[in-house]
Amino acid sequence: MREMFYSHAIREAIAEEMERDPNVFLLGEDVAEYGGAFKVTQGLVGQFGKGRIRNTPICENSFVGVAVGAAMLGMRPVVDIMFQDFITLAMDQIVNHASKIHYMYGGQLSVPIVIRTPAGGGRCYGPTHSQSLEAWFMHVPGLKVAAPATAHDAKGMLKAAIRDNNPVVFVESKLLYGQKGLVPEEDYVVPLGQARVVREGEHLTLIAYSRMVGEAERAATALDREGISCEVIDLRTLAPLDLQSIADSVVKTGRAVVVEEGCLTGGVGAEVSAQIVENCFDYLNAPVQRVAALDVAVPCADALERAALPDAGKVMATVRQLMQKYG
Amino acid sequence: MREMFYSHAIREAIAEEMERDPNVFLLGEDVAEYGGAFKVTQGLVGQFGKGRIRNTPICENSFVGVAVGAAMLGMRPVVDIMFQDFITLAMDQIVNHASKIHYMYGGQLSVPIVIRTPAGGGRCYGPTHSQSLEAWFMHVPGLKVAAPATAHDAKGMLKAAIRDNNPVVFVESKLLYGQKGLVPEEDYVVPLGQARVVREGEHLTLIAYSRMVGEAERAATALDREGISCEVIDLRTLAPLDLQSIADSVVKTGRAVVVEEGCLTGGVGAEVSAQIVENCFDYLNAPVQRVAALDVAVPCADALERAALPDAGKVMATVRQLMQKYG
Amino acid sequence: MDDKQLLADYRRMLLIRRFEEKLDSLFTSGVIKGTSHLYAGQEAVAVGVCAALRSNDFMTSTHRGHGHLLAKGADPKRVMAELFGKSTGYSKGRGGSQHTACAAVGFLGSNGITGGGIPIATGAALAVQMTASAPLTKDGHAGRNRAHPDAVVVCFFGEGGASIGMFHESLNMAGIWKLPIIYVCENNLYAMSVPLHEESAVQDIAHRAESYGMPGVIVDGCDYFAVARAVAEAAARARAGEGPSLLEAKTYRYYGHSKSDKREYRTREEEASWKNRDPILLLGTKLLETDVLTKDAQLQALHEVDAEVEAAVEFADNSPEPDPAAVLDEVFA
Amino acid sequence: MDDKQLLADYRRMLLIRRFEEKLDSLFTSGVIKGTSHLYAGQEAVAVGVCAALRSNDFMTSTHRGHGHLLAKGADPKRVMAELFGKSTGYSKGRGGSQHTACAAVGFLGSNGITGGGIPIATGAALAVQMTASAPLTKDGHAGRNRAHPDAVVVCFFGEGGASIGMFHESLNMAGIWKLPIIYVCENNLYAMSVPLHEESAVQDIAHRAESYGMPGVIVDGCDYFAVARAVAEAAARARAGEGPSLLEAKTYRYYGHSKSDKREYRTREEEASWKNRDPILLLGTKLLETDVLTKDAQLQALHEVDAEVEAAVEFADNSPEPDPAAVLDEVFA
Ligand SMILES: Cc1ncc(C[n+]2csc(CCOP(=O)(O)OP(=O)(O)O)c2C)c(N)n1
Ligand SMILES: Cc1ncc(C[n+]2csc(CCOP(=O)(O)OP(=O)(O)O)c2C)c(N)n1
Ligand SMILES: [Mg+2]
Ligand SMILES: [Mg+2]
Repeated sequence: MREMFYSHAIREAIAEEMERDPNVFLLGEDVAEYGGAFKVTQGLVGQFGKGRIRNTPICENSFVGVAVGAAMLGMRPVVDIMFQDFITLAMDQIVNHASKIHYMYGGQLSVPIVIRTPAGGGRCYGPTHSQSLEAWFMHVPGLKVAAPATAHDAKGMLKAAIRDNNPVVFVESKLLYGQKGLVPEEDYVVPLGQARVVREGEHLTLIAYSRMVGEAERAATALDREGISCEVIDLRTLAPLDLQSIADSVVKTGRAVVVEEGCLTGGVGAEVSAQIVENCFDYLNAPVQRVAALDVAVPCADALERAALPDAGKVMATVRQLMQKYG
Repeated sequence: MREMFYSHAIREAIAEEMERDPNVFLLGEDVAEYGGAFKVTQGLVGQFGKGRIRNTPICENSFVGVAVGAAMLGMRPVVDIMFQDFITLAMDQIVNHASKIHYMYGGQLSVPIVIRTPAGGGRCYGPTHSQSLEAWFMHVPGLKVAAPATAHDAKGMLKAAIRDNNPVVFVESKLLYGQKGLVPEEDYVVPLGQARVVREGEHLTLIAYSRMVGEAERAATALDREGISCEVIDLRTLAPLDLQSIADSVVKTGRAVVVEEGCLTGGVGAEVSAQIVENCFDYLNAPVQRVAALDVAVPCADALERAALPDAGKVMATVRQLMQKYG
Repeated sequence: MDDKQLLADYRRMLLIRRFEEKLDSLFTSGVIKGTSHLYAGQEAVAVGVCAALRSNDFMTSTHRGHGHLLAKGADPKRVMAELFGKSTGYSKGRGGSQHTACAAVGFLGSNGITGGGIPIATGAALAVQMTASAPLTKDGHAGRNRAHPDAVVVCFFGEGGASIGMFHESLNMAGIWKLPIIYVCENNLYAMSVPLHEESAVQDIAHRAESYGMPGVIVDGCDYFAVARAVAEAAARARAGEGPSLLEAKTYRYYGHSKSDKREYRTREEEASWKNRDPILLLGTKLLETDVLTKDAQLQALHEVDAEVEAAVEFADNSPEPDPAAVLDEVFA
Repeated sequence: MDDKQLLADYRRMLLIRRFEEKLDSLFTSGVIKGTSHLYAGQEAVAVGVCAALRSNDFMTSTHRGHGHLLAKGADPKRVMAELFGKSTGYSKGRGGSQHTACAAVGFLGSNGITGGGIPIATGAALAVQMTASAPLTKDGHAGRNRAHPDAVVVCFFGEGGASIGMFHESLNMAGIWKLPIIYVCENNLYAMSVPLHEESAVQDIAHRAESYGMPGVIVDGCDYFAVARAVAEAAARARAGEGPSLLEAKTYRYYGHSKSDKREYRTREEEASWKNRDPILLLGTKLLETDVLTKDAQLQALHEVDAEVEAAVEFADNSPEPDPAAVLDEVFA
């Protein structure tokens, strides 16, 4: 095992898969010499050249479409959408094309592309550079959605995504890029669709993904001292969702709080909550609760941004209230 | 009261608002002489001329953006997105611009636009012409989302939407266009954000919107004969969501089933279910259930399309199962 | 082009015409559901383009795709079956008219989104180029749709589709990367009901090629030979690594945009004037003049294609409905 | 242009320069958070454009918007406050650098989405045209931002932004509808790190104007007079109902794309060669030569703008943080 930045783990996954499979290539804005806005792909152009580490003009919908077309002929493109906010521009090619082509053309063609895209706030970038929109993609049949929380998973899941024969939206986190974690020496893959129990607990299940896993862990550690024992589950993949792992935990604890960085209404937590209720109703001792961003564009100013986004403190407040009423 | 097609009610709302307010105008593909793909705006060009009933080239993102810009200077554009599937192309202007401008520019500017767009399947149009994507827009702060189920509401809510100072995504239904309903003679408005109790009942609340309200009613009528009394609620507006009306009913019946035409996962039903659980947990006698489209692109062939989409029969099956276990 | 190909192409144009005429009546009589956009009137474009292509070249299409499919060599039976929503259709009944692919002949799909195929074609051309410049050692997923290193890609769209951002974005990339692709704009003067002058401030789409550093050529879309010549040149350019071209074929669709269209936005006179220069008539006359075709052979060709269309209808009619229980099959690859 | 305006504009260019230099140090020292894209080097474009506009004309901007804002007449204090994330900023601290509007001077917003302002500007021009052709009897919502019937709209974007579909889609509509708008492309040779030849197959964006039936003009973006002249012509055209224009100003940004950029994709020599033709230097020299400016007045102007920048920083620094409890205010209008 080595300590490694989340961003470097992603870079290593790309490099290894490009070594392994000549069909894999990267495209997006500033991915070559500049290494992407967050320097995730820095250095790869030296290793693989500009043909395979390909700068594009600014045209999200069409360079995703280019990836789709290339994938239909056997390539395995990894597309970089510089900020997740810009994925709004590519919704047509993702939703009407990438996600549907295999099914709607009768299985004749497939679209093995990965769309890497950093989400989230916390850097005072403001309304068009801070969104977490991944909930949308859960609503699109034919797409997989991955959102790793650690360097280990970032590498292993990205490798799984690149080897997958389906389009995968791969949600990264701007704030996690600079966090370190342990990464195995050897080649490994973290299969898509398997959640991870981060921490065992008795009274309540905290369900999170991406950056919010860390906040949930922090909350759990603090709550432990207050005598509230939280199990923490990292969803890792939003689609397919690992309902089994969620249900196993909720059946045990009888309580669940879902934590996400996106806006509350219509978010990932809504779906998780609905599935918990449908599948674990008889075991629930308390209503499923959600902790999420307020329903507002993520504002720029630090104080406002902190007010809008969820964090460990807000998770703790929700859990305390829940335990008070339903403990 | 007059009997009127849902489509004609929409046309009348547009005509009346254009008469009333010279800032209102219509733009979109084929809206003028052709009257739109579903003939909803037929005849308006004769009354208002091509300046105010304005054909656009095929460029959804930018003609929505044009509406945004015009609205910032005091106009009140009504934009036609011919099929809701094409709204994927306009997500940037809707999400990054229309929905955020008022808030992110400190309240200096506002964007009173209405985006009319027919959703849904049932006409064998296939994967890119049959989607119901409105759940996405609930997840976008600053947007209102309306989805009328009757001619009466289509007219009254569209008038409310046009008078609203915020961007409104106005979801119509291809299959409802040809359905008739009673519409008052006089000027009226149906405020956004108020659900409607379609039918009172005791055992269970069916919550639906747009075309699924009719399916829910049909199911309720049939279930009544089996001794299951369903209350039917038409949400009418998805954002803001009328939680009070939902809660009032669920507190009374203790059971809820949400019905929508969009795909199950990450749909409107997930949010409604989560809110019911959060607010009515102590009154729930059964898990909230959802009836929705299967998680698949809407296929073309009749038999497949019927298999994919929800209908009264599927609602009844879900209700029966629920009542058997939790009756 | 040798006589054999000329005859085959003449027959192919006839086949498309009769196929569409048959479809029109099937829709009108309610036998087929859904919607459809007929290609009749534009046959010289699809067939002229394919006359200059190789069988392993690729193609993307539009909502108006039957002509492109048949020209590229798809089986009319399976195209018809798709329109009937049957399990024997190329898309197993899931796609219908606007969503039919035929990977076996390099046809990467008709497309319900105006302009949606433009970036996809561009990506296919990138795959071809990458394959050519660095022969790949491993097969792609399933290896089924491998690009051939000397292939070209043809990308069809209408003049209406030339308004959408994907046109600009894609041609820009193709121009920068010098991709082996031919963009073919079928300018039939209307996008649904909207006439050219309400879609574009300029009347010739081909001139936009200059914005992307590629040649732009206007051809008479009623003239099979003109189309084939222009495509042959563009294809040679592409195969020689000289990059993309934009072709604009001036043409006309005979039917309404879709089945519900009453064509009130254009005159019967305009229609008649175009029908005077009917592409099949033009080619037939030329072939008769040059003795490639005889009156007898012409009549026989008509009988044959009618029989082929009838056989397609019969095949489609007798094919099984898709199994509703299998509706969730193949959502994932 | 009279001497008074020339002096004012010279001073305005200096103000923008010093404002950006100050910002750079504030970012480097960590006083300001978030990100920012500095306009230094391009001042002759923003100020030259505004020299030819009226105060009630409208403008949309980009991620690189401070120069445009200040040129259009926004208060440096409130721009700075926005950058500090304070409640006295134009956007009340919610928007920051990339999301600042100043409706009072017709500035319809800087924009975090590349190309996002292009359709918005086009829509503003449509509102102007509709107001002109049919004087409206009722006020718009709140009546605050009413279009004046003889206004023009200026739409700024970079050459990188000219690659996105919205460029094509919007110019096409403006061309068809003959809207009173001037599209100003600031071609500074790079989109972030990507050089022009990797963004576009052609080197001049202005030539794309032909695709949309409007004139396309290239100007020296370091030359205040050249910019002002070209804009005056385009504005006259627009006000006369003759429709849109596309202007391309060849220019250069002095700093990196954003604060984290080390400028490894270009050489120090290239930078130096552009700085030789510094727009403020060029204008200053010219004004000195023609006795519009004296050395003393020049020095005084520098002192004044520095004081103004300092006052802006002080204002911003002393302004209150936004109240977190008010985070949900004004989500809806
Ligand atoms: C993105 C999108 N917008 C609108 C439509 C509806 N639509 C289908 S075909 C068409 C007209 C297309 O015109 P053109 O590209 O000229 O092709 P033609 O029909 O003339 O062959 C329109 C507006 C669509 N399918 N996709
Ligand atoms: C849709 C979108 N894609 C990508 C970006 C990231 N981005 C911000 S500025 C920029 C480069 C813009 O270049 P140009 O338009 O030439 O303006 P310049 O920065 O040179 O002034 C990029 C890629 C963005 N903000 N929006
Ligand atoms: Mg056309
Ligand atoms: Mg630039």
